[in-house]
Amino acid sequence: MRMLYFAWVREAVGTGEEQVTPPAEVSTMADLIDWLSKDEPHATAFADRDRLRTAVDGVFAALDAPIAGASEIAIFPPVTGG
Amino acid sequence: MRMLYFAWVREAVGTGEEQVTPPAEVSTMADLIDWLSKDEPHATAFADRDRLRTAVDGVFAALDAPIAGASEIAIFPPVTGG
Amino acid sequence: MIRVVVQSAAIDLAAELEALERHGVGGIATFSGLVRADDGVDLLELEHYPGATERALEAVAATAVERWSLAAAVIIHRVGPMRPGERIVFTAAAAAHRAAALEACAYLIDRLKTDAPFWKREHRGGEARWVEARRGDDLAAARWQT
Amino acid sequence: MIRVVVQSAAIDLAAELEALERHGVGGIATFSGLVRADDGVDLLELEHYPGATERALEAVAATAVERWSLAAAVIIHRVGPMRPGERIVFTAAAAAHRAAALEACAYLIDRLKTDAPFWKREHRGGEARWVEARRGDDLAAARWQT
Repeated sequence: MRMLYFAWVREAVGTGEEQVTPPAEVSTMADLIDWLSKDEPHATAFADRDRLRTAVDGVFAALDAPIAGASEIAIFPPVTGG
Repeated sequence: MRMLYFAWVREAVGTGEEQVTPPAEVSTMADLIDWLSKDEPHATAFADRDRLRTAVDGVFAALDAPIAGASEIAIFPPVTGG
Repeated sequence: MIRVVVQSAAIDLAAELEALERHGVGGIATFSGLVRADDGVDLLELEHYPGATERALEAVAATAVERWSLAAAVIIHRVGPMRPGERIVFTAAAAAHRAAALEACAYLIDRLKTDAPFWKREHRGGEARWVEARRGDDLAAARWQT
Repeated sequence: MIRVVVQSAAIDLAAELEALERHGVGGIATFSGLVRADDGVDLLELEHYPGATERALEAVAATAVERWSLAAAVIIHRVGPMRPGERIVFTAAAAAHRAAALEACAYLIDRLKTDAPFWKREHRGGEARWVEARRGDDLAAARWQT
């Protein structure tokens, strides 16, 4: 599964992209963030869940969204375009 | 007093501008239109008051507006700009 | 900045926009009205009341600048003959934030439709007809009354 | 016509407007967002999520075309570094009547603020800071929910 990070999340994680292989019991976006947060720098980057937004295969998704079958997961701050 | 006419009112009166000298008892815009309507082609041009709009010295004015001291009176159809 | 022009020349959008952008604001909203080509009109004539037109447009622009704290308000209106597809009118509002610019731009075009002495005559294959006022224009202008 | 572009090049307003006017409609409303110069920012960077951004913008434009029966909807958004006074974003809506064009243009800019994955980083004298999301943007987008 390909992880993408943007803006200050990218800077906090230290990379904009990485491959991860979560275990089968990781079934929602919230589970995935918990699992990634077992180590630094992810634990610090993801500490404040209210400041995170996510997308599954390019579509905005809530923290309780299922991730089964997803090939690309993105984690980023609230958007500030325009 | 200078009269100005625009759009189909101008065409119906047959001129865009004329000088008139109404008597003293002509004190409102409605009086003026009545007085001008004593002859053709004005009578026909001004027959339907609902289709007329007026201005006193360049400012939109209602039919009961006073015209004392005015130097320029305009009569025209509802506006259709933009 | 208030810029109000009634002109027979074509409206130069790029020049108008560049002038607006020089004011260093956050957002610029514009509206361009074009002569519609889809109802058989082959020529449109615009008549106006010189002097009174400019004063009416300046009053509309000044009210918008005051109400939305605009950095700039622009109204350019063409008069004389024009062809389908040509610009009749251009309004623009520049402000620090987008909501003010967007609302003010809508105000400028809605109010000028009812407040400024312009008259349209449509030509279709040699026949000319004065355009009747639209009730919708009065309603659009009335929604800005506070 | 739907035209959605995410680009690092400057936005060519005149070219965009000419393309819109070729659709022969009655009215074109536009909004241009500029990098504000008045709060000490000397450079603005825009980051985005390639692919997802374009899909989000296309969805916003398609909804506007459907809802207001537009002849055209355009969203151009810049990414990368830009200077105060430069255009970040341009939205435009073309329709037969002005109310549809004006409302749809406001919709395009309000929705893209919340629906498209862009992030701004402001630079002031060598210090860089990610811009925080504004609650006002959520409220502006929410008013379009039916």
